This record gives sequence, structure tokens and C-alpha cells, in this order.
Amino acid sequence: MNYALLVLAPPGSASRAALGFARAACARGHQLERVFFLDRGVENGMGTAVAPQGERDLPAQWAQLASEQGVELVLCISSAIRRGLLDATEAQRHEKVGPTVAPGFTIGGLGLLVETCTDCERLLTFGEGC
Amino acid sequence: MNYALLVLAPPGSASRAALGFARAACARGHQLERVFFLDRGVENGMGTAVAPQGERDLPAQWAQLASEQGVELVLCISSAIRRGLLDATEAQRHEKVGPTVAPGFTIGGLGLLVETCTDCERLLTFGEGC
Amino acid sequence: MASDTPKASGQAEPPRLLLVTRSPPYGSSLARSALDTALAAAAFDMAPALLFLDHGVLQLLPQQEGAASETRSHGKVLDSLPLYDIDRIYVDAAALLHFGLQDMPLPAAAEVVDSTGIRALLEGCDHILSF
Amino acid sequence: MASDTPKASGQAEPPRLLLVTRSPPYGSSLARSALDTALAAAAFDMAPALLFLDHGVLQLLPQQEGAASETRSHGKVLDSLPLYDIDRIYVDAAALLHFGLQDMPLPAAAEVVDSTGIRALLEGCDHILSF
Repeated sequence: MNYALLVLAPPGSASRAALGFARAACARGHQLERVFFLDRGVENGMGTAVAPQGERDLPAQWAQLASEQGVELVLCISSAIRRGLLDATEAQRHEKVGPTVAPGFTIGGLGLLVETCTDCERLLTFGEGC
Repeated sequence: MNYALLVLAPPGSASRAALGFARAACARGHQLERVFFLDRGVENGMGTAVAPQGERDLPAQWAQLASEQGVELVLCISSAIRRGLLDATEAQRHEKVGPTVAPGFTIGGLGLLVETCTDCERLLTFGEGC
Repeated sequence: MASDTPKASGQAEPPRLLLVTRSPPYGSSLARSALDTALAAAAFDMAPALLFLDHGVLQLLPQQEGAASETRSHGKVLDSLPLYDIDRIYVDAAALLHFGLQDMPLPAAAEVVDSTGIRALLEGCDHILSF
Repeated sequence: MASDTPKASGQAEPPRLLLVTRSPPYGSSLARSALDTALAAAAFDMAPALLFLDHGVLQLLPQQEGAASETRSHGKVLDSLPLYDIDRIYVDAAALLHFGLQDMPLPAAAEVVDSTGIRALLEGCDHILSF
């Protein structure tokens, strides 16, 4: 099966569930093309966030999965920049420090989400209520 | 009257209400010692956030009020660093880009909130439900 | 003659893309993110159907003059949907009843659907995005 | 003899600092922020009273083994409150009833309060922080 994920939930149990699903799908040999992070979901890609002691560094774990399995991690650009998640280009454009997006994540438009809908066989949403 | 504010709400109507209250209190000659931002409230001090067109730049407006009226703007340190809001010291300590905290804001411990409780005559909370 | 019969929801062709929006227009930006996604899909020639479910029906409340600015702009985006060929709008009948909004004016394209209609929508479409 | 009478809530000295926590233990970090603030206040010799109101009573549910980790750690912090001299814990009677939790075991220091008791607490204390 060719999967894609839409993550709307900020770091927490629902986004950990998304990461767990992504790992399980890859482990079973399914294809995971892309994870699109939208709304508060983009907070999972905050590169300057420091995980509290004893908690897992979610952006690093997503990035590890992405590099091992060739998964594309895309943060919705409008959700991202209003929350202070900037790649090098956006940081320069808006004259802010950066990049604040975690390694392994890129920024892209909602068109990529629409493209994902049509390209994959199944797209699962992970929202606040999981 | 000697006021202080606790802001728990992220950028949005409740935090705009807090800013409006702060301005009105200062305009009427009341003293506003400190605004303490806790939990998602710290997101009001995100220096890399870019306000969408047509929306107000909340961190800049808080900073303007602070410099004009001598108000201290403090972000709770544990709420801040887990959300990627770092001052120069924290950015260096955790080897991240920074500072990502907006100008005019500082980072401090919850002890400052406790101190605020005892020092001011009235402390108002602005939460998610306003 | 049969070809002139107005389409009922059970007979309309199932939408390729269905966006389900369950959040109220305040307290989070999820309602707005759903509409932004709808507009983006329309721009990519994939105008979606929209289903306002649960608290999502509160997005259809008439906008108050004094309302918070994000609520006002939400209403403007809703009004613009037909311009983007988003003309299939479904509204959860049970939620309208729950909130006492049975008599609320709805967008011209809106169709009120019961649980059977909702199930048919969810099962019939190719892709669902749930906000 | 009168001095030996156990204190009832109406007779106890009003708390200087009252933290009101109204959020469930999931879905946001507000419940945890309230407890963090309680521990900080205790560290500054200002041990607060805690009032679990509305959905806040759900924070007192026994922790499930399989529960999300943030919920488990919330339970641990709750258990540690007496060690920080936070021994005045009030629980909203109406909310317990609403959620069917009248028979739930409560922390040893907890006292169930009705609306009159809640009003007395809110009016009597010097400072309120509401989460």
C-alpha cells in the first residue's frame, strides 16, 4: 500500500501516534511517500525546540525515519511562517534569524497536500483528537 | 492600582484582549509591572513569527507597550524552550540558532510569577477562553 | 423527463475529495485550515465537497459586527466558496438540531444531511481529509 | 474543646494563593502548567491551595498503565504535592457528579466543595491564578 499522512496535531500523543503509525507502515514494507504537517502540526518541525528531560525529541525522530525510509516531511508554508518556522529562504526574506525549521523538514504549499491526495492510495489524518 | 497579567493564551483573540487591557490600564494611569507568559502564552513572544498580511504583529505591539510604559515581559523558561523560544543564552547552551525570542521579551522562571502574585495588587489571567 | 429531476444527495455523483470540518470557528485555526485546503484543492482543479460536522456547523453562524476578526474573515472565505467552484456543501442535520440552529440561513449550495447521507458521503468519496 | 474541633472548609483560614485548574489532563498542557506553578509557589514558601474545577476533576482519575506518558507523569506530580506542603486540595462536587465520579478515590488531603464552598474560597483568598 502507498500511504501518506496529514498531521494536524502539535507535539503530543496524537503526533506520537502518527510517528508510530509511520514507523509501523514502513516496517511492514508499505511505501510512505510524504507526511504533510498543517495547522499546529507544523510545530512538530520546530528546530529550536528543546525536548524536556525524559521526553523524546520528536523532530529528530521524524527526521531519522525520513532519512532511513525516504519519506518527505513537508510543513505547510502559511501555517509555518505565522508560527515562526522558517527555512533559510524565508528567514532571509523576512529578515529573521534562521533557519528555525528542523533538519529533514521542508516548507511547501497546500498544493503539495492536494497532490498527495491524488497520488497516494491512502491518506490518514492525525488530528488533535487523534 | 498596581496590576500584573498572566497570559496563558496563544496569539489570538484572548491574547489580543490581554494587550487591549494592558494598554487601557496604562492609559488610565495604572501601574503595570509585569506580564508573565506561561504555557502556550509564550507563543506571543516568538520573534521569528511572521504575521499574515492584514494581521497585527503581536510581539511588536507588546514590545512597544513595554518600552513606552516600562512593563516587563517575561516568558516562562520551561514553556518557552520546549516550544523553541530561546534567548541568546539558551540558544548557545542548546546549540540552536537564536535568539528566537522577540525583542523586548525576556525568559524567566516560575518564581517570577510567584513574586508577581505577592507584589502586585491585582493579577489578571488571560486564558484560552479569555 | 428523468434527466430534469433535481439531484438529491443520494443520486449525485460521489465527490472525489471530501473535506470534513468538525471544529468551531474559534479557539483554534483548524476551521480556517480546512477552508484554506478547500481553496487550494479548487485551484488545482479538484474542487472538494465540504461536510460541516459536529461543532463545525457553528462556522455557518451569521457573522456578528463586533465579532473577533478571525471569525469575520472566516465568514468572508465561506462566502467566496462558490467563486472557486466549491458548490457541494453538506451540513450535519443532527448537529444543527443539537445547537438549536435548524432555522439558521445556510449557504445557497448547502444541503442538510442525516446520518445515512453522511455515511454515504464518507463511503462514496475517493479521498477524505478530516479537520 | 473548641480548639480541638477539626477544621471545616468554612472555618479554615482562607488561602493566600489559590490556583484554579479547570483543564482535563489531556489535549493541552494547562493542567501541567498549573501543577508546575503550584510547585514553584511552594518552593518560594507560598504553598498554594488547589481547586480542581469543571473538567479539572478529570486530572484526579486513577492513572492507567497504558495511558499516554504525559498523563502518567501528571499523576506522579499530583502524588508528590504533600511533599511540597501543598495539602489544601479542593474538588468541585458538581463536576464529580457531572462526570459520574462521586465514588472516585481522591487524594488524602482533598475536600469536596459545593458551589457555596467554592465561592467562599474564591472570595476569601488574597490571590487567584486561574488555569
